Amino acid sequence: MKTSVIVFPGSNCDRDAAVALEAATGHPPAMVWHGDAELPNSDLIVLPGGFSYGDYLRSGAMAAHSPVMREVVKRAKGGTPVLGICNGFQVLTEARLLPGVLMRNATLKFICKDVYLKVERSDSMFTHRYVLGEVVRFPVAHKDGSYFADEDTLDRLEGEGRVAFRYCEASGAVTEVGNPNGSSRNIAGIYNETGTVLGLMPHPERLADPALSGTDGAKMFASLVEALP
Amino acid sequence: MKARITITLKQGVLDPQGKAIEGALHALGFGSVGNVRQGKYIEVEVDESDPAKARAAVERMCDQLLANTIIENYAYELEAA
Amino acid sequence: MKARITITLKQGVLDPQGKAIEGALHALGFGSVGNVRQGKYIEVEVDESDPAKARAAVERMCDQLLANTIIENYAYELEAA
Amino acid sequence: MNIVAKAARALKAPSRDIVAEHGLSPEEYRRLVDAIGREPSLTELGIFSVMWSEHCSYKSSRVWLKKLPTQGPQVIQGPGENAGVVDIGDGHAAVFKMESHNHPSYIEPYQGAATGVGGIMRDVFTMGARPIANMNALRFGAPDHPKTRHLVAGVVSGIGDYGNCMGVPTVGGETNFDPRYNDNILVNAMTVGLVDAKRIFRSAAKGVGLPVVYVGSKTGRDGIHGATMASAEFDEASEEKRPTVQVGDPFTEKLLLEACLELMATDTIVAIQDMGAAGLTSSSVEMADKGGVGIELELARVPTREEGMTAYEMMLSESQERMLMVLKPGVEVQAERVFKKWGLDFAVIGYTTDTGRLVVRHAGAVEADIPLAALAQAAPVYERPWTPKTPPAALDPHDVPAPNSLLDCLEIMLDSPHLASRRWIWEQYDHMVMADTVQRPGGDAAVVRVHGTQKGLAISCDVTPRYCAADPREGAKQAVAECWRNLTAAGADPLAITDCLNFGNPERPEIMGEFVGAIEGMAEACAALSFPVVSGNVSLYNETNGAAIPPTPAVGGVGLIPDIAQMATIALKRDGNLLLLLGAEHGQLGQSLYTQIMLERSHGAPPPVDLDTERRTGDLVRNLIREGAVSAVHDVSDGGLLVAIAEMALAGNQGVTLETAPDHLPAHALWFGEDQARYVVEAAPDKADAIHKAAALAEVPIRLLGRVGGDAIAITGETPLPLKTLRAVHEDWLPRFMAHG
Ligand SMILES: Nc1ncnc2c1ncn2[C@@H]1O[C@H](COP(=O)(O)OP(=O)(O)O)[C@@H](O)[C@H]1O
Ligand SMILES: [Mg+2]
Repeated sequence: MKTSVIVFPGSNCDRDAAVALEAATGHPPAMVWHGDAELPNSDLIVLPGGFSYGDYLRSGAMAAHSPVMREVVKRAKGGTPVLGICNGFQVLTEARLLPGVLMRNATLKFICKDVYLKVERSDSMFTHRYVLGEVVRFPVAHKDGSYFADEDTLDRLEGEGRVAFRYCEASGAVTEVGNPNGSSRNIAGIYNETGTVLGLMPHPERLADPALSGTDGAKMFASLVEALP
Repeated sequence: MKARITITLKQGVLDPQGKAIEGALHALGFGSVGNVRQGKYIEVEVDESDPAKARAAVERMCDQLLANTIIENYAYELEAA
Repeated sequence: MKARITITLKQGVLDPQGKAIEGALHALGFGSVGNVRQGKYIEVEVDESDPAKARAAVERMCDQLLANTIIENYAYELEAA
Repeated sequence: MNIVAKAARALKAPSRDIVAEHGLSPEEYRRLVDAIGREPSLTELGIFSVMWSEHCSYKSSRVWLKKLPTQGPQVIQGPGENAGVVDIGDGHAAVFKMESHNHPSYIEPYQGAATGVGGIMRDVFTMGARPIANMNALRFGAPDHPKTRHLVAGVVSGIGDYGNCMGVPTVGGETNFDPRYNDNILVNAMTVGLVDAKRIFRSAAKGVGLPVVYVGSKTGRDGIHGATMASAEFDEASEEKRPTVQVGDPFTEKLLLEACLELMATDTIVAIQDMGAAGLTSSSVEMADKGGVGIELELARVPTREEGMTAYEMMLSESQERMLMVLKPGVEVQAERVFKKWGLDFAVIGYTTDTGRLVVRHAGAVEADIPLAALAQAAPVYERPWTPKTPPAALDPHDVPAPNSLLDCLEIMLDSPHLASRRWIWEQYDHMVMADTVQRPGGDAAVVRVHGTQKGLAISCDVTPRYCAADPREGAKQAVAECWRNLTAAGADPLAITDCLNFGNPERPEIMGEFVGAIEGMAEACAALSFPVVSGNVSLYNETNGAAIPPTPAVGGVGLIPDIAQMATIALKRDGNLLLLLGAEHGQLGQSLYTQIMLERSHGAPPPVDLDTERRTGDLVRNLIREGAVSAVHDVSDGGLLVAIAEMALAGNQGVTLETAPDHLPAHALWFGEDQARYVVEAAPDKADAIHKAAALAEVPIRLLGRVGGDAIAITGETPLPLKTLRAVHEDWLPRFMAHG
């Protein structure tokens, strides 16, 4: 399985993503510099977390316009799976590969902690190793993670089964208490229409190693390895 | 020419920053303020003396990058630099 | 009355955001833009019909909270709400 | 009128006013004139003023700093470079340093703290290391002081935003509230980096005719005279100095980090030095002086972001995110390519020479021509008069009133600013990025894994200012000992420390006495614990209108855990396990949090530190951790034994039932005394024998404290205190305080 990690100026979870990918696939991913118009053939493209362009102006906005993103958009539209984590999710929305936007957290503060997520789909290439409705623990680390879309879009996302994860309490209850950032309808991650593009704010790559006090994130990479060639 | 661009959240989009500022103003004793909204202000110099062309350029910049039109509106003024 | 306040960095204060936006605009093909500066825009409704009083209130808000007068300047316009 | 405008009017010989505004005494000015044999130009005066400022020259502290032990088999680089370096085996080395950004953070907390973090990270990556962890040691004023909340909010978000954007985890720190910091908060930041021990970069520019290269951000008029500001006592007029605030640009620093590391992987750099306080001046002077060469700069080549900058302004600017390098000849193009790729400025601005002089030209005119020896070796060094402090007498615990209920008292203490959870702070810091944080904030030491290995670096920042205020010597000893203990409690071999010595005005003999006492105490502890100082920073003049801060010698320590599988945490693990105390009990309530919180007074001598006992006890605990004999470990510090137990219970979400305490001391002295050299450990019952034997062998007293289990803390004769109740108050204090703004 060939994977690529896109590196923007200011990306800082690129190495973390590479480590998790290598652990899952057995091969190091190609690290692709944002300025390169060439994107190697990939079975999976990962947009990592970080502060591309300092998150200045709006998180992800400037990265969404870098040369390599034109190619990423093309590949994504051609069916290549794309995983956007945290800043990568922000880039995907700014590039309009996913609907909605990620706004400043309701607390207005950066928030770094483990949160609970409810797995809303277990039949996607990203999540089939999870059980439907399972509660998993992933870390979040962001200041702009409050998912916002208009009501119609939210209804459509729900109707089409495109909500990937929702923030919840340890018990699985999807409540305001379990929502760390004020996201609409507790949405933590969403798919595109074809289920081949996933954007999520929490960091699966940060809990993919037993030494890091949990491995709930590893199942996402394992799912991908199984689903992809 | 110089463009002064203001970018504001659309009506109906939640503005936690504006709300927080409003709360802080109330706490400071400005009890009578309301409807506080926060946006962005951007100044850009465009090397273009034809106002129509400058306007077109500024609008393209806003649409493509400066504003996220899903949630934001923009307005601008031009002046000779 | 409604106040439209723009807050800008003082002359000489580094504006990392403006610098980065300028770079991004260049990369997008807006080669002729320069001197990009980013600031804040805040709208506040003041329950005060006397312009002089409203003005005094807005200035106090800016000085005390809205602007960081160590590094920022502010300007505002008032209009009947 | 500001200094620059005034100075620009001055002709050749600066007036007495201008000399004074540059922070030079008449005596120092005479020394300057002697050193160069004539009156200085304005640019030269500016250069001397920063080089001879307290901040750059360490003129009041230098003679004393020499007393600190700096050697050891693990030390690769001691004080004198941008950061210290210690060997951590397998060809790896840890690079670390701590620095203050106190005055800027008081003036503009967000930018002040942010640029402090940016500065200390540059110190570490200048050495060729990738920063892998940040720490921060914060002292704020009283919670009820009108400025405190604003300062806490600004400092914490400034530190967070900078480190978060850089992608370096901020893994721990410490936070105090004390009215004596009302007008002088302390913001000390520490960075730890990782480097290949064979590829360490230093600042000595050896070699003549080599290109001097400027990289990073453009130069603006930021913080001109920041370095002299940081060394000047505050007064009402300091408002005027406000424009000296600098704005941080973490995005550019991230690019600078990656670009520098990329270039460092090639064989092109002779010397490198970040432009920190006193920017171009101190970086060029230090590189040339250390390399024993001269340096010639052409300022017209310096990338600037403002029009019409003068030589004076360029030499004194403190614009952030800049570096100066001396390259091997002929590699300029290769180097430039790297910096252009990262979108950074790159300019050859001068050459090294064999003249031993700093020559600064600006568009043809010579603006400065100074022998380097005059700036460096001829800098003033003072042996300031000092009076030792007489420590208060020890407090007899029998004279200290008892509380009605120990558990009520515990609840009140954990609900106080001094012991409340710092979660509100560390959750604003990305403490997990880089995916190697194997022990997150909340314990005794943070632990970050050495990437790709099983080794871990334990890191802790410590000092107890109220001890230092009562007895600087014993307090400084305690700071070193507590740091050593925190590393030990995680299972690490303590390696070395960095320090940040925050004091008042050294021209006052009683302040100088505090400084001397603290140095002596630190030196003694470092020597006894084989815990040398490899880097550090001195921040003096932390006083406002004659009121000084308590002496605050902050210590940042690094230790090595050979295998993170053998790391200890403070969280209790299992029902039925035993809780044991290792270490002797004396019931020391002098300067304790018990007296401060419950009786609202601080008196008596701080707990004495017996370094031999520290070492023996710590070595025992570390061995027990490595042998797998204990399942949780926490040292006893602020608040004493019951507080330590409660923190372990909360961390593990496991209750405890405590045995009746021995009655040779009053119960509150046993449970809240702050005796040093103690650890609480959790162990499975079948390990108890072995632990007792090991303790006997090490001559360390041991006592069974109780048993793990249930969901409350239970003491004979009192209503058990549910963990839920305790957690609520412990977690709630700081968010509640910050919300009521
Ligand atoms: N400013 C801060 N930033 C990050 N972590 C902090 C800060 N202040 C305190 N902490 C964390 O809170 C915990 C408790 O701190 P402290 O009581 O000083 O520990 P100790 O007594 O073991 O030295 C530690 O894990 C420490 O790292
Ligand atoms: Mg401790």
